[in-house]
Amino acid sequence: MKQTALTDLNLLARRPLFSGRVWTALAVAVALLALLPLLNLVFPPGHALHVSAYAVALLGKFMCYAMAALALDLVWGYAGILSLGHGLFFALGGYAHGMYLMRAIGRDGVYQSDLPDFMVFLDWKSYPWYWSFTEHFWYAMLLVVLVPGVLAFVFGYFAFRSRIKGVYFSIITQALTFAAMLLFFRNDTGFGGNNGFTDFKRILGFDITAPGTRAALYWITLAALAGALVLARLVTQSKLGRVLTAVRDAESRLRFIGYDPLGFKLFVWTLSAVLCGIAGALYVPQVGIINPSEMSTETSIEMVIWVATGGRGTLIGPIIGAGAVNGLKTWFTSVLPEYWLYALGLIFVLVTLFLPTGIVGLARRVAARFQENKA
Amino acid sequence: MTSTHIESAALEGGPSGEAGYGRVSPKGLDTSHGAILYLEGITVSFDGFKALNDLTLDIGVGELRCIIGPNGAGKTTMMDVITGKTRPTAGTAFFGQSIDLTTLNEAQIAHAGIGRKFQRPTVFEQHTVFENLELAMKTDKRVRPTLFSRLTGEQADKIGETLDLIRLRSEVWRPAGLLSHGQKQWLEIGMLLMQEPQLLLLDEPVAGMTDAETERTGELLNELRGRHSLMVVEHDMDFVNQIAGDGKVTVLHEGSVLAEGPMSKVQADPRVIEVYLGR
Amino acid sequence: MKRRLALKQLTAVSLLAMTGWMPQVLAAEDTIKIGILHSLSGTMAISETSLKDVALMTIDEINANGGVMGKKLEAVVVDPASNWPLFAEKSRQLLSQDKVAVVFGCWTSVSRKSVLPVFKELNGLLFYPVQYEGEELEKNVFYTGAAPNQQAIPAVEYLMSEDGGGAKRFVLLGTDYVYPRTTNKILRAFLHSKGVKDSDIDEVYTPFGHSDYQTIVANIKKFATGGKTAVISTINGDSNVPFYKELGNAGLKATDVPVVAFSVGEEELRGVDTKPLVGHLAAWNYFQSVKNPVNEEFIKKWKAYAKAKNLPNSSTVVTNDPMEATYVGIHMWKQAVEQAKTTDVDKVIAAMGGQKFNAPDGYTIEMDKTNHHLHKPVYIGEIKADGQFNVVWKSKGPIRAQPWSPYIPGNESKQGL
Amino acid sequence: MHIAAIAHFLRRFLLAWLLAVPLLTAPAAAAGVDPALLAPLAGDDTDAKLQAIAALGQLPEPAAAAVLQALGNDQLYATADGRVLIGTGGARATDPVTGASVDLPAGSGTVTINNRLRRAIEAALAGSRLFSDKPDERLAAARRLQQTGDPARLPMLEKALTSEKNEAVRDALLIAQANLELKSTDPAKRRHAVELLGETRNAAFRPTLAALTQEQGGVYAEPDAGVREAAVNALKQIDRHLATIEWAGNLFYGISLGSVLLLAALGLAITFGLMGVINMAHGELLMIGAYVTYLVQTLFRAWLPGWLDWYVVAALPLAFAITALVGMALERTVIRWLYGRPLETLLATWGISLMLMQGVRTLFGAQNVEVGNPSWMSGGITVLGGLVLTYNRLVIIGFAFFVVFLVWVLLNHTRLGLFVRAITQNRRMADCVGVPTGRVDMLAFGLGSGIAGLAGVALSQLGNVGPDLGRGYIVDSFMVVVLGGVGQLAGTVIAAMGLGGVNKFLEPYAGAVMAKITILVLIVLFVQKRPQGLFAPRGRSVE
Repeated sequence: MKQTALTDLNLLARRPLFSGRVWTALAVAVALLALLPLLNLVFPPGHALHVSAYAVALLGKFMCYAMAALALDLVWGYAGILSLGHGLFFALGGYAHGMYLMRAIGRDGVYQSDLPDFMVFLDWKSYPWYWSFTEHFWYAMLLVVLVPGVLAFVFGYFAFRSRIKGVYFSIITQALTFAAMLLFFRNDTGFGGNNGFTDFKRILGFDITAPGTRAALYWITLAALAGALVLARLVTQSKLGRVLTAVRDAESRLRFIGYDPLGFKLFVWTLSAVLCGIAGALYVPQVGIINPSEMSTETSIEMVIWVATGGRGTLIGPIIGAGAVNGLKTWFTSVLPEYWLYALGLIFVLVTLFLPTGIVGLARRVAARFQENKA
Repeated sequence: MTSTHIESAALEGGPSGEAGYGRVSPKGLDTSHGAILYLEGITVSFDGFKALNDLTLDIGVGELRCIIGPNGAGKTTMMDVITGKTRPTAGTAFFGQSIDLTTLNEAQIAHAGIGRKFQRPTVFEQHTVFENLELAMKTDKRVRPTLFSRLTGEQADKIGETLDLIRLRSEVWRPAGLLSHGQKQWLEIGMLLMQEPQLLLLDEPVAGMTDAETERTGELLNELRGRHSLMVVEHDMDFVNQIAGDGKVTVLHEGSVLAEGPMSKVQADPRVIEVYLGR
Repeated sequence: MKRRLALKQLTAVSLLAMTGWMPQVLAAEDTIKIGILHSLSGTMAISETSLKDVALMTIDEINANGGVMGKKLEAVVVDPASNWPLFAEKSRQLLSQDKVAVVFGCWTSVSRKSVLPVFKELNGLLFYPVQYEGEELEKNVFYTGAAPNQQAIPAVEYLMSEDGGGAKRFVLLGTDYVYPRTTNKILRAFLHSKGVKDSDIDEVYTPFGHSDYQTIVANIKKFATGGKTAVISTINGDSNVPFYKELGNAGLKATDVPVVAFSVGEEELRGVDTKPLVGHLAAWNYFQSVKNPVNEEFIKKWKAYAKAKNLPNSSTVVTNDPMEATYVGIHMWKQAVEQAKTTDVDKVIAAMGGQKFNAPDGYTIEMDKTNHHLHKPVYIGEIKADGQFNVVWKSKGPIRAQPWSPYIPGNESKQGL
Repeated sequence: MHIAAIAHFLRRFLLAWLLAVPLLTAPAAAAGVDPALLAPLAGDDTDAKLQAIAALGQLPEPAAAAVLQALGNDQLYATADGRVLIGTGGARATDPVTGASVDLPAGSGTVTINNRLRRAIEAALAGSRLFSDKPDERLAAARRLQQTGDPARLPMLEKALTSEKNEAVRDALLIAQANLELKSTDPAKRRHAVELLGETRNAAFRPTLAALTQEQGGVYAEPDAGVREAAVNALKQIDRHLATIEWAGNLFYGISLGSVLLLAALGLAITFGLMGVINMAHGELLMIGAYVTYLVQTLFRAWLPGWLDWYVVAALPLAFAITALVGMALERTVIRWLYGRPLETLLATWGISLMLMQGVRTLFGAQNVEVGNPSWMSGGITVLGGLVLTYNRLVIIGFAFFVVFLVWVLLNHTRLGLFVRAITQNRRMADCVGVPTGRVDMLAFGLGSGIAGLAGVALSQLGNVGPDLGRGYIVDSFMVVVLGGVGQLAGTVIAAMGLGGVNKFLEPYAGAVMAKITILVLIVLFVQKRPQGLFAPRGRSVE
């Protein structure tokens, strides 16, 4: 009898990636989202089922934010590493893609030069070395993954090796990001200074403002987001995921049972940075501009707030949080432009005080209440 | 049977440095001289204050050694040194004949075969009892293998055995945070056993336990005696009497060994009485 | 299981939040919507807030006089929060959701650049009221601020003149972004053409929000020992206060080293203790101190409006160049619409060229027929102790804008515009 | 009602004071000035004005000087009929011709001047002031004359030298004379002049001296070789001195920047360093302090114009009190629920900072508000003949260290400090031994905030007072605290000074932007080496 007991122990230990219900929920959500651009393309404006291009563009943007939030949740929610520097990875991904988009403008710029306009007015005669090959889309995509990844790996390796934890880590990530922002603000750095990259014309030959291209970008973003969610879930459900939460809860204990946290932290930190970079890369063509303000302290902190609002350590939460917070922001800035900061600020305070587990946590509590009432 | 352990340790340790950050794989533990741990002339000083002062001590294979001593005698610091949390200012610490503990980090030492239980029970409160044991289980603990690891049948069996040993089978799916104090203590011991260490360091294993629990823990340790070498730091004299039997007891005082020998002899030692029992 | 459901509901709800609640300011039939796209929060709020208010004032004024083509104007105010992507998003919202006929907004070059693609894509109409670096000419934009040749170059000419102190050496001091960069590039070329050697030009840039000017002021002093020196400042609004404070306290008087600024107007001086600044200069196309009935009327209206709406510090409000440019822009748009008898963007753009308006700057200024820029007079003023400007030089009548500066290589072909 | 009574008195006092002004200034213009000289001033021809000013400068009458002064202060009025009057406040004026006090006729406006005229006026006034009976006025005049290259002034200088007794003024005059004698025909005189100018080591003479060494196609600007040689030496002297000045300058700038950072970070060193609250609203507390200063200044302008110079001093306690209250309010309502969850405090305080900023925008407008330096904080002293140490920065350096001392005393020599340190080390234990943690937390947070308020007062004397004043300092403040080592007062001081110094010594070479970037990167690297900051507490850490 003991034997059987043990095997079912083993069976019980294996958990599905998502429960059937969640799978369906996700499927429905994805389908709904995927439908919107179609509604926009198929039905004429004014039609009851028409969805405005504005709404689609907005959602596309939010999904990029959601992906960044998801990435942040991996490190913060699971490994307990709070990064105030994810804006940097986001922006780097964006810039990497932006370099390609700038090259794709070709001679359609103001000065009909092969160089981007900002280089022309700096009197540069040729591309600096770090721009080489960026005319190739595949290479740009490579950079999108490598630049944030490598930076994160190197930075993370040293930071984690010297066991920088908690607040200290947060603050040096902030320092790093701030430094990067100043660097990119310099015109001499060669990334367009404060103006950054903008006025893109085409991507892979397609007109970047064409509704079709927009829809395509939107779908790619949606796919990437869904993919990222599944990937993140896979990681967090694995034994490695449990090690990460152990790092979060009792790192020193983990050492004494023979794990070296360095590698695990580094893995999830780099993974997160890469996801964030991809989000940034998807963001740029849809928004049409990337500039150093994406690296500002504010941006990175806002990302943290999306995660907190949605519920850290839940993966789905950050996605909801990013949508909710940005939705509110968009809404407030139009309906109460003078006072929206009060509203937003208040929400942040209330969330931290009364929803430590975020929207998802709230939902779970509510659901639990229901069940009790039923029982 | 120790040897089989060593074999498996060698196998599962894997080639060092493969994951990019050097992990030692013990080439079998050389305990030819019959001792598993040598501390020699260990000194640790924090800004002048000597927490350990020229401490010399060794523990035999399969021995159960009790360490007693008043607060601030340096018991915990000694464990910190052995487990690589604190680097000694001077002195050498060897695990077996060959492994120099002062050069390894916590994870490497744990991997080499030393398990430690803390004064305050520290388990992963968010994880279930099962997960706690699973995490502690002796296996390749580098990143990639961990990412792709699936639980095998015999691993599950091993967890099951430990569950029975520490009497937590009924709690197997509960988050460790919800366990009682005593249960946590046992879970932590259970985690040590999952590591299959050759040397266990137990820091006040019965602190805050009910008499029944203490009783049970004593039995548990006695079962372990011989299978593993144990070093138990304890205040509770009755408990020490219960487990020490005629084994050696070491009295620490102000960072160095004050007396050593069977409990009866130690208790008779006037200096010991003065600094410790005399209170 | 309930929990899962709740999750699903949440997803749905947040979807709603994103799509459903988009602001739908229901358009009453008899109104024309006007978008106002100025930052009311964030770093640029300092400068842009007052433009929002002037625009609202102007709209009230027009409505009071019967609106446009018998329709009332309805302002749609949004806050892009000094966040460039948000600028793009908001302009898209204004054009495609709120269906505004025209947008008045932006201050920084980057905000303009970020919205341009949107305006081109949706064929919207933007009025940009701030002096800028030029090197741009978009069909969908009308520039009611100064191009470099309507501000920077006359100022430098003045500094070199005997009245201006006959400066021989120049410190080009600016915040590191596109407007100062381009302006200084143009000025350097211009100075060369006047025979000034590179050794007599010192170009210095500071980061945004730079607040410690000790070293820079010291360097200016050092540089000034090399001969009669003037500073040409394109420092961005917020850094001016620490700069001038340092300058004043370091004892660099306008009589020794005059500073001419292109981004410092009455509004900025409200935030500075002007006593040490007396005699330093600014070049604009309008000063509150310009004497003419239209301007007095304009100032009166503004003060009254500020009091009526009791804006903060309504007692001390001032007018400045971008505010005037906003005012002029809205009125010219109104005229164009009435001439075109429609708010259709293309027709209005066609009608804009050649519009004339009797502006507070004391001239009946004209929108150029081809280049979307205003012909503007240039004034150079010295700061007075009361924070107003004492006009010490003015151009002979309005000057035509050269968005493509002839001093930038490659623009030769564009001089026709 | 007390207030009202005081206010009433003050208003009357102020009124009387205003009435007195004309009476004081009227005698300034006694005997008449030739109207023919004044006429051009009313006109538009700049050159004519310049001549008139020069001529007036030569006149001995005080009335002439009075006219020039009035012209310099925008107090000179031109009537419609082309007469010139000296405005004396209100609608009254004195006629420089008759010296009579008259009403300002309608349609008369101030005579506008530009920098060129201003220069001329100063020079002209200098001429007459050379013979003033106040030595400091004479000295100033002599210094002013050192800058003119107009040989016509030589005779006047010689005249002044014959009568001058005061040593300082004499030297100044000699230098002015030397400067003009460079154009003398006698090489010996020129040489002596050059050497004299070299002695001054004053950079102002560099151009003139450099001009002497100029050489074009074998033809030297200065024919005499000896003089040239002397000029070269003089230039060497000056340059060597300039180098010293630059070095000293960087040092001073570094210290003063450091003291600013220190002030900004000190409050945080308590709230973050000791209490572990990541207070993102810290910057906004600075801002509130600055706005309090602004309010106090406004009040003084309205009620105590006589004491305006001391408004800053009055602002200090008020700023401290108000920000401290705000801080305590925050602590009680929000932060106290978040102890032990530092990262959550970050989010909440961020929200708070948003609200505070917008609050200020609603109350005071988005624009900056004007906060002036009191006279004793304006200008600066010149040391080493060239380096200006501005008073406001000097004061702030002193103030910074005063505040540090204050905090040190509070933390190490008061019960509160004892409690705070106890809680920092072990909250639970402190609680057990009966430390009223709740109250102490509130007070400590209040203290931190109050200090931020004090810093705000100081910052208002250097830069913007606007809604986002705080944002500029928040990152730097955290850098300082982290670098210094959490909970280490000494560390904070050294970190601040270090950052300031490094920054300022880098800036001349790297430029402002790169300097800042380098600093940040250095910090990141440093924290790798010393994760606990400069002064990390060591020992058996509790895990």
